[in-house]
Amino acid sequence: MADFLAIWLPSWLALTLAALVHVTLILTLALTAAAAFTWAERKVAGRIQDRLGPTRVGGRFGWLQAVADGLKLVSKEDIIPRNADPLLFRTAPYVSFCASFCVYLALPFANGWVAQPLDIAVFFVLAVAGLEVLGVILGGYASGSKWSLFGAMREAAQVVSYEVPLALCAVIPVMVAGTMDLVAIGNMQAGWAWNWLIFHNPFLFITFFIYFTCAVASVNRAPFDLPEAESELVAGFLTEYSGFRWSVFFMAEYASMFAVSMLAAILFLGGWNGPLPITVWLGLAPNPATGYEPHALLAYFGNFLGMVNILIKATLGVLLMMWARWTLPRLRIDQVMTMCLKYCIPLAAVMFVGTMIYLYAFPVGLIFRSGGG
Amino acid sequence: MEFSEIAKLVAERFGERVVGVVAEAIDPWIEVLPEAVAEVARFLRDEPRLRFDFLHCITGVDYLQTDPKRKIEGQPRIELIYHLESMVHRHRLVLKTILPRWKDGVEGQLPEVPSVCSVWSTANWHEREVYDLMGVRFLGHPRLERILCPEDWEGHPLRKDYVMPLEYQGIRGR
Amino acid sequence: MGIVFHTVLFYLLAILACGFAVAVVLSNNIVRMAFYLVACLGAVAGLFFLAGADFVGALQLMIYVGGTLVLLIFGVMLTARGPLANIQTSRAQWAMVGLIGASLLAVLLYAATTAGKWTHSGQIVADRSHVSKPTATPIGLALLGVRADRLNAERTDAALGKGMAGYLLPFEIVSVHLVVVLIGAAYLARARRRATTPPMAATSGDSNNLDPGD
Amino acid sequence: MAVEGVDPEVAECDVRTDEILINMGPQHPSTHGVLRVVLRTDGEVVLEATPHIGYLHRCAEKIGENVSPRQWIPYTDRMDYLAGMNMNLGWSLCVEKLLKLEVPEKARHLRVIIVELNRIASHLVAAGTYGLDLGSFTPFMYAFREREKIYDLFELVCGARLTYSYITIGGAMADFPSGWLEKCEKFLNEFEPVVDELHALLTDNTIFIRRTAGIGVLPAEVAIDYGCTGPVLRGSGVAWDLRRDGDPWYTRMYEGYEFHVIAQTNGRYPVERPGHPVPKAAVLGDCWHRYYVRMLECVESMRLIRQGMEKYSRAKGGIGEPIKLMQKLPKGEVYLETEAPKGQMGFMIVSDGAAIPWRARARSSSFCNLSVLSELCRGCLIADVPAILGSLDIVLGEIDR
Repeated sequence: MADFLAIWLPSWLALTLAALVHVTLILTLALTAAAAFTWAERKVAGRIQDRLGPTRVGGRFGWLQAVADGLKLVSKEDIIPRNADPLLFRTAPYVSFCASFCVYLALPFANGWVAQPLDIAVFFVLAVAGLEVLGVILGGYASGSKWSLFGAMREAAQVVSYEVPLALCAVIPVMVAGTMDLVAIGNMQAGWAWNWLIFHNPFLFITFFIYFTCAVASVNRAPFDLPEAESELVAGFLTEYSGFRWSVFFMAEYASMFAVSMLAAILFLGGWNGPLPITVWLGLAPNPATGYEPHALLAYFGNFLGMVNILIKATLGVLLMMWARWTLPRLRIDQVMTMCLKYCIPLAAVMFVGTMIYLYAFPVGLIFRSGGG
Repeated sequence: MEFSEIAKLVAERFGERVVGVVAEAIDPWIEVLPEAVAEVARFLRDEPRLRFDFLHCITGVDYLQTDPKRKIEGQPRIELIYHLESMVHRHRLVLKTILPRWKDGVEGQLPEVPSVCSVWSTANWHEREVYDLMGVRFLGHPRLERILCPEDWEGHPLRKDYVMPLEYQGIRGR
Repeated sequence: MGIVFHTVLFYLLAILACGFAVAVVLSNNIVRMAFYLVACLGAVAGLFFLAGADFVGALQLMIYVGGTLVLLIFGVMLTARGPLANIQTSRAQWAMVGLIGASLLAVLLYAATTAGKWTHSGQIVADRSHVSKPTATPIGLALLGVRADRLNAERTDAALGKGMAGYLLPFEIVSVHLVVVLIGAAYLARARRRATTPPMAATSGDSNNLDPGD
Repeated sequence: MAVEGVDPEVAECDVRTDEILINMGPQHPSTHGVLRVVLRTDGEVVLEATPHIGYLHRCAEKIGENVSPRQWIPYTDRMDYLAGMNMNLGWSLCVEKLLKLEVPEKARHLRVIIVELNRIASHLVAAGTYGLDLGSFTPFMYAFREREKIYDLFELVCGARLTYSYITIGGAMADFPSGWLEKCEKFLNEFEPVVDELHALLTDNTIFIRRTAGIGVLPAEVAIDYGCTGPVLRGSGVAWDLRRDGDPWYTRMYEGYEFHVIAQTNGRYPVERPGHPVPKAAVLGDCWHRYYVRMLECVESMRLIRQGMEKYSRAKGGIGEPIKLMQKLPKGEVYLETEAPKGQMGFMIVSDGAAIPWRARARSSSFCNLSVLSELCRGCLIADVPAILGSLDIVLGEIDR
C-alpha cells in the first residue's frame, strides 16, 4: 500500500498514510468484532438459557445493544481506589488492549491482505499475544485489592503456562508448512478441504483440538476464566475497574478471542480458502494447474471473498467459545494447571513427534497434494 | 427408651444434682443443677443405653416480670433448655437448668454455666447465641463472642428488661 | 525521504527506550520498575523491527519482555504483604552501582565509537530490500550447523566442515545450561528447609496433593 | 513414616508465599447473602475459614415475644425466604401441638402438597446457584424458570410469591382455587424432564464432578456432632428424615404417604438413575453427594405431591379454620422440629397462658449447617470455598433471624 501511495506522495507521507489506514482498518475490525461479539454473547447466552437476550435497543433483535452498553460504560463514574497505584492502574487496560490489538498487525485476512507481512508471523503473533497478560497483572496488582491480586496471580500462572502448549501446537502446522509466514501457510491450503492442514495427518487433527483448548485457556474464557472467576474472586483483576477502563479490558478479551480463532483458522482450517476451490472456478484466484492469473480487480474480489471466509471461520471459533462458556462449569486453578502440564504439553509434544515421523515417512503426504508451498 | 427410664438412669447416676423430673409436660424434661450440666451432658452422650448424640438446640428463657398483667411463677431466673435426641435409639429428651439472672445477684455480672461445647460441637454457636442475646456466660467455651449482634453491642436483647439503645454508632435506634 | 521517516521512528523508539531505562533506575516501586523495564525492552524490540530484524525483535518480545513479566510476578508475590513495596537504595549501593554502570558504559561507548560505518547506518536501515529479506531462515539454519551466508562462498566438502559449523555448539551449550537452570529451580522450589511451623507445613503439603487427577 | 538419615526437624515443604487475610463477603457474589467469611490463606490454599454472621439479624425472636402466634407467621416467612411455606408449617405445627389442635384431613394433604412444592422450589435454587458458584450460569436459569412456575402456583393460592403466610395455625388461609390441581399436575409433567436436563448440565458433567467430588468431605459423625441436618446430613449417608423419624405430631402429616429417605446407605441410593452410577471420585459426605441428595429429593417430592393431590381430591370436608388472632394459649412449653428443605427447622413456644407467647424460639437448620464450614474448609483451595458453601445451601435470613 505504501508503494502504491508513493506514486503520488512523498514516501514518508505515503508510509505514514499507509500505516494510518492499516491501523484504522484493524482498529475498526477489532472494535467492531468486540461490539458484535458482546451482542452475540448476550444473544447466544439468552438462547442457550431459554430466553431471548436483548430485544429492546435497536429493534426486535437488540442490534444496538452493544452501542447502548458502550454508552453506559463510558458515562459511568471512573473510580480509582485509594489504595491503588494510580499510574499503573490507569495504564494497565491500555497495555492489555495494545497487546491484543498488535496481534492483528501480522494476521493476514486474505492472500496478501496483511498490515505488515512478516516471515516470522506465527512467532510474532505468539510473542505479542503473550503480552496481554502484562496488563492484567499490572491492573490486578495496581488495584490494591486482594481479590484483584489473586486474579492477577492466577492469570500469570495460567497464561504463562498455557503459552507453552499453545506455541507447541502452533509449531506443528509450521513444521508441515515449512514456513512461519502466515500468508504462505494460508496459500498452501488452497483448493479442496482436504488440503487444509487439519486434515493433513491424524496428528494434526488432534493438534487442532489441543490448540483450541489451550487458546481458550490463554484468553481466559470459560471454563478457564479463573482470573475473573466471579463466584470466587468477585471479579478477579477487574474487581476495582469500572466504566471505560473496564470496557477496554473487555474489548481486549474479545479481540484476543477473535485473534486466536483467526490464527486457528489460518493454521489449521485453510485460512481464507473455502472447502471448495470456488475462487479458482470463478477465475478469481490464480490456478496453478493452468497457470491462470486473474486480473487485479478480480483478484481483489477473490481476496474479499477469502476475507469473508476467514472471518466466518474465526467467528465460528468464537461462537464455540461462547457455547462452552454458557454450558460448562469452571475448573479449579490446580486442575487448570494439571491439565496444562500433565495433558496438554505431553500430548502436544507427542503430536509434534508424530507429525515429524509422518513427514519423514510420507514426504509428499497421502492426500495433501499441494504441500511444500 | 421411654422418658421415665431415662429420667431414672440420670437420677440414679447424679442423685442430688438432678433437681426435678417433669414427666407430665408435653415435652417432658429433666432439670439439673447448672454446675452439673456438662457432666450430665457427657453422661447422656456416652452412656450406651442413652447415646444422645444429637443436640438440637439451646434455648434461654428469661423469667422476669415487667408487665403487671403477666405474672411469672417463682423467682426471676433464666432457664436454659437443651433439646437432645439419640439417632441410635430414637428417643428425645429435654434437659433444663435454672440460673439466676445475675451472678451472685450483682446486676451486670452474667450468670455462669459450664459449656457443653466439648460434648456436642453444635453447642459452640448455640452457646454464643445464648450469650449474645440472653447474657449467659459459658465456662470453657473456646470462643465466647457475640455472634448475631455486633461485637460492640451493649446489653443482651432477649432479656425482658432490655431497653433498645437510642443510638448505635451514630445510627438512630428508635 | 524514507531515511527521514525511519530516522524519526528510530529516535522516537530510542528516546523511549532510554527514558524508560532511566525511569527504571529512578523509580522506587518494584512493580513500576518492572513495568518501565518491560516498556524499555519493548522499545528495543521496536528498534529491532525497524532494523528489519523481525526474528530478533520477536525474540526480544518473547524472551526479554516475557522474562521480565515473570520477574514482575515474583516481585508481586514476594512483596504481597505491603500494599505497594518500595525499594530504598543506600549510599553504598549507589556508589557500587555507579561504578559498575560507569565501566559498562565505557565499554559500550568504546564499542560504539570504534565500530565502522557508524555514520552510514541510516542508509542501511532505509534499504527496503534489506528489510524484506527473510531473517529467520538463516538463523535457524545456523543454529542447526549450516551457515547460509557462507553457502555460496565455499563449496568444497572440506571447507564445509571447517567454516560451516555455525552456532551448533553455542546452541547446545545454551540448551544444557538452560536444563541445568531448570533443574536447579525445581530443586530450589522443593528444597528441604527447617520446618518453622510444622502444622502449617503439613496443611500446605496436604492441600498440594489435592489434585483429583490422580 | 520417617526417612533414614533425615533430620526429623527438617521437613520437606514447598515454597510458600505470604499468608493473606482476606474477607469473603459480606458483599461477595457467592456467599448467598450477607455472610462474611474471613479466610486466612497461603496463596490459594485456605488455612482457616471463619464465618461471621449477623448482618441480617432482625430480632425475630424478640418480635415473637411481642406478637401473638398468628401474628408471628409473617415473620417466619422471612426466615428461610426460599421456603416460606415450610417455615409457616413449622411454627403452625408447633403452636398446634401446644393447643392440641388437629387439622382436618383435607388440610393435612393440602399442606403436604404446598410444602413439598416449596421444597422443590428451594432445592431448585440450591442446585441453580450451586451451578453459579461453580461458574456455570445456564443451570441457574433453567432452575429459576421452573421455580417461577411454582411461584405462579403459590400466587394462585395465596396471592404472594415469596412471603406467603399461607399455612397457618389451624389449617390454611384458603382452599385451593378451582382448577389449581390441574395446573399443578401440568407443572409436574413439565418439570420431570427438566430434572434430567439439570442432571445432564451438572450432575453428570465431568468438570462439575471434578469440582465437587471428594471436596469438603463431611463424615457422618462430624455431621451429627455439629448438628447438621437435612440434605447435608443425608449427604453424609445418614438416612434421617424427620418426615419419617420426627415427632409423631409432625410425622402424622405424612401418614399414608410413600416416599424414600434419600441417603446413600450400604453404597447405594434408594432411588437410582439407570445408566448413571455415582461417580467413582465421589466420597460419601462430599459436595457432590449433598447436591445429589437434593436433586433426588426433588423427584421424591414430586411423588409426594402426586400422592397428596390424589388424597386431597378424595378427602371430604373443609380445610379448617385458623385460630383467632388473639386466642389465649394454654400454659406450657413445646418444641417441634420439621423437615424444611435446608434441614430441621425447630420452633419453640413458651407460653404463660396469655395470648402472646412468653418466648418464641427458632432453631435454624442453616445456622447449624454453616457452623461446620470452618471444619470443611481447612486446607482446601479458595475456589473450593464457594463450592463447599454452596453445597451447604444456607439462607442468611434463617441463620440471622
